[in-house]
Amino acid sequence: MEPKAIFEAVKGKFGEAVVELQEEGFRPAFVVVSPESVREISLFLRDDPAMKFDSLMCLSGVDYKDRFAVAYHLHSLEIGHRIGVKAYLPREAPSLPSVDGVWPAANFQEREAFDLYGIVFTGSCDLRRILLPEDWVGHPLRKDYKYPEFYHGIKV
Amino acid sequence: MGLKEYLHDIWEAVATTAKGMRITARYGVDPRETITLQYPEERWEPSKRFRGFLYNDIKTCTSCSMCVKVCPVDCIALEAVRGADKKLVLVSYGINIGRCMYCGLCVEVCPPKSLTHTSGYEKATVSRGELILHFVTEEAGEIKARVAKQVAEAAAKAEAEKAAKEEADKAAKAAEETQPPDAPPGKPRAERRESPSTILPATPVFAAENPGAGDDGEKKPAQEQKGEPANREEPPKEGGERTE
Amino acid sequence: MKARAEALPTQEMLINMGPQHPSTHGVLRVILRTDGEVVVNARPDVGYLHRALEKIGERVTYAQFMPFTDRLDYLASMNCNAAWAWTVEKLAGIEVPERAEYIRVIVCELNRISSHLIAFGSFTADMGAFTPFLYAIRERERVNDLFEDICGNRLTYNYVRIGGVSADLPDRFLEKTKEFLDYFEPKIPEYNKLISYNKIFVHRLANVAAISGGEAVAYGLTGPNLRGSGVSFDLRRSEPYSVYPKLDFDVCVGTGERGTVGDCFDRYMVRINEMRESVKILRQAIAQIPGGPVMAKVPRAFKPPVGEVYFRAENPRGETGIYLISDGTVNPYRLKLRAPSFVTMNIFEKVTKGLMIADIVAVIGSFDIILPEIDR
Amino acid sequence: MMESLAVSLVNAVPALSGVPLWTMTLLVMVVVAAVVLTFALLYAGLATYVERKVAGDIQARIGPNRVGPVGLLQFLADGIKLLLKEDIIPAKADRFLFALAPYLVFIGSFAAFVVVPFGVGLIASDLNIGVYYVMAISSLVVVGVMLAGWSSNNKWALLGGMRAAAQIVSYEVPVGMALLPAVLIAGSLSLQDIVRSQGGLLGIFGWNLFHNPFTFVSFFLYYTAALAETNRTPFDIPEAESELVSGYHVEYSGIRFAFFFLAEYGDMFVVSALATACFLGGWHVPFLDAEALPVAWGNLFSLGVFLAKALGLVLLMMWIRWTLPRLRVDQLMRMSWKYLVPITFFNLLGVSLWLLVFHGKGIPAMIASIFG
Repeated sequence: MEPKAIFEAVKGKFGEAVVELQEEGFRPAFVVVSPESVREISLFLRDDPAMKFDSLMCLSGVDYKDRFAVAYHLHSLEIGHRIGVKAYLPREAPSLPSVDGVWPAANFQEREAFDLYGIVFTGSCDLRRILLPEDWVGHPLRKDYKYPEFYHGIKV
Repeated sequence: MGLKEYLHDIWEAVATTAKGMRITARYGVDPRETITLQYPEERWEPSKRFRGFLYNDIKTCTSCSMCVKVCPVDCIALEAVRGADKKLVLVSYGINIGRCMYCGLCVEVCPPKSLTHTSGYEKATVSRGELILHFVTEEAGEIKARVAKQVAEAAAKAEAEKAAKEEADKAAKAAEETQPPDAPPGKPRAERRESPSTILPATPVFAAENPGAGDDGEKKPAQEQKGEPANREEPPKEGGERTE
Repeated sequence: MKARAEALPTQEMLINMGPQHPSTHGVLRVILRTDGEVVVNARPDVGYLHRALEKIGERVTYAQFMPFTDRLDYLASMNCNAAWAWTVEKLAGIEVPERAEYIRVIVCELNRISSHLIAFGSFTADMGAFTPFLYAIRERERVNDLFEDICGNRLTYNYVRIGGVSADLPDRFLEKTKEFLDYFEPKIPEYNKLISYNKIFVHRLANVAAISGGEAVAYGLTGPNLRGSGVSFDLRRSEPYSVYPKLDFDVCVGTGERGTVGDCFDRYMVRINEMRESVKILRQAIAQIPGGPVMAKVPRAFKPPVGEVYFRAENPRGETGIYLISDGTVNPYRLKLRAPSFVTMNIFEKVTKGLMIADIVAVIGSFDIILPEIDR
Repeated sequence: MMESLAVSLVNAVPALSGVPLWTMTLLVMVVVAAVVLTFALLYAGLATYVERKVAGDIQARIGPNRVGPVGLLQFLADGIKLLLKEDIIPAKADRFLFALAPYLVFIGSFAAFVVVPFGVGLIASDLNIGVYYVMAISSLVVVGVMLAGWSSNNKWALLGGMRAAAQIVSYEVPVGMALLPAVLIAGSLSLQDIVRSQGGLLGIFGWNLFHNPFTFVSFFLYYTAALAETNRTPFDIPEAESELVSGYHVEYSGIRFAFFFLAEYGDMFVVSALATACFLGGWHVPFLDAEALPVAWGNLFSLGVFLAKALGLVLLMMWIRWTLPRLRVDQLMRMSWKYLVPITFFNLLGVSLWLLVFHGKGIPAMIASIFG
């Protein structure tokens, strides 16, 4: 299925929750959705017989300076098509529903996005820091991250 | 589980073990299968493209600092001053081989091909300071002083020449009608175009981060320091302290 | 009976497996809660090797990031190099000379062999048989020799460049590769005889941590781990890139020959069989390789257009995906490395419930994880 | 026996006749013990060298070859290194038991050397319950191993100790039952008697190994079970370096660790020696009766034969170790109770019936009687 058709189908089903289709310069194209509806749209994309996106390839947090985003790269093994789903979040208290119930593969990557960007995935089964120590301050992949001088009295 | 399966299990265990042991025995008794090199006595021949320790031939080095710019881990420190002939004079060139990751990007990018990989790979030191290879044997201060002197001399010379030229010009102007001015013979081109105001003082042109400081953690964005004619102070050499 | 049970209360034991443990393939820490020898829960704790590669990526140029990809999966540096190059080329629309693509495929497949050899060797060492490990290392050494000829290094190759490869093949390289293949191919049946079908080995692996195909897909397993579960999915075949469409090879899948489909033995066998397929690919690539340049014209101050691209390549450990966002400057704006081992660890806690401590080692080995990739 | 040795010594050297007999006996005992211990240590040291050499050969490497000629003195270097190492006792370990454990293991392993029939007259003490003594004293090892595991206050060590206890207790059963056929045939528990029962004109066919099909199987069963008793690969689950790091001796270093190490090699020899004595004819060799030779030569010759056989079996153990992977703990137990125990029992029954039916005659003897 072409990105355009997928976008139309999702738009038809969810209406306002689907914002736009980013196609020019984006490979694969992104369907931009509102963060609150991520879980419902994910379920639809996974279960709809025309979509069947059974595999979440990659889940990444992005800092676009003025706002955050979470990008989902989906792939369907059965049909063989791909699509990206993106949800933009405000910089202050970024949060959106977790999709680890839809694709279990999401859990570690959500934890990573939480760890490095501070994006909170509500309803996640286990949202802890993953790469950094539990008591690390700040989220290093944010563009405005300040490097700490010391960690537990050790010069970094 | 029937008796047949039971016996088959036992048979399989014995048979597969015997098969494996036959193979290990073959390796065990066949001396040709030994592949160990007795290291200090026997060595393997590094291939032609082997990326060993870096070596900079400072005679051909043009101090262009391309290697400093391209190095992803900032292990090369280069300091150069503008000499009398406007060419850069290398003051110090250090490579921290403790930090170097032997990626070879610097060698690829080097315009005069003065920076090369040697086939050296054996080095053990007792302090981190010894891991910094210095290629300029002369003292940095001496070079600077010498170059500054040369520059000053050249400047004085140029000044004198200018004065002479002006005088000549005056004379030429006087004789303009009769004869077009000729370039003074035997003078290098560079000097000809030189004007005293463009001569830089003998200060470092490129001073990359001190490669000895191994634990400054974060990496400075590469382009921030690129080509910056910074008058940066030499940071204290951390690793070097222990050598003394 | 009741009184006795109270007199001898049992309790769960909490054991730290790692970060320093011989069989966690690096600095993986597994927090084990065990009931005697039986594992109640095994929770992986990763991040001990976090080097912030993604952050570094935002601060170096596209070309400068190449040596860092060596350190992503150091047992398959060539594959990671190539994946990075393909990603950037896809973003910038660079046309790569065909010879360069063939060279890339050759080095990638050689590296796949050497990586699978390590997987095979270290797995058998985990199972207690140390000898096959040294045989595997011996064979890998020959691949390293080839790589040393081609790029000068034996582990972190940094050979592939954006737009091609750093240098053309050295003299006699293809002949030497052929010699290696002739030497290596008969070794695979020998491994099978020596250890693969050994009764003890089979017993240790068969029916241990079986993952069904659906589960494997849902948990994002890729590469040999996914194919071990019987799902025939190989990016080289399903989403062909480079010159793979011109090459003929089979996709190896787990068949459950000694137990259930998707158990440790299947994952192990997929790797063994894939080495054979790589040999096949290499022979074809050597026969087909054309002449010509090995580097496209790429400006020194390389600035790709603004855009976002997600590229994935079939690496020895699975799908290495790179999500790259460019803002038109010389540095990547955002760079997400989707490392196969990292995603694979997600399923670890689930499949290890109720196994024994020795099986944990088997599961880690059969996933063939590599820690620099997990922690990046 | 010691007393008789002492008496003969006094008779041989008249100057000693003034010394009380018990002093002489004690002296002789100490000397014999010292000789056996020296042999055991020398053997264990060389065995570690051979093990490494065998591993090297099998793995297409070379192995130790720097210390002394072809690396022969490697074990001395290792021993000195271990002696000089700091003796570390973990802070929260049970200090007394921690220190005691290696000695128990060492004693358990090396006390068994006492009844090993090295030659015609070369046996430190020909106990009339030799076989039982070996089995009993080598079980002392498990006490040491368990103590080591428990007192280290380390969970890996504890798991190793637990595994060792379970394993050795399980494997005592098949080991004992696999040895009994030899005892039945000889009609004695003394190892020297068992060896003597395998002599005669039949050559290697006089050995218990070829006595009847059941004893033939019995030998392999014993060897397998004994492999497990010595904690060697594929049954080395108590130390299993890839799972339990190092198992029960993970916290040990220096000379205490060396004791565990020596004990393992001592165990290997005892097991091989027992297999040699019970199934491979001990110091018998075809067509040459060591007992008929002059005492000195006979002893020397039989010592050589015995050592050759026993060390051959030790070598086989090493070869197995560098070929096979390791069993899982439950599979190990299953192997003992499901395979080894029933089969050894069946074998024992078979041998008993055989002896009953054929009046103690083995197949070779019957064939020989046919041909006169």
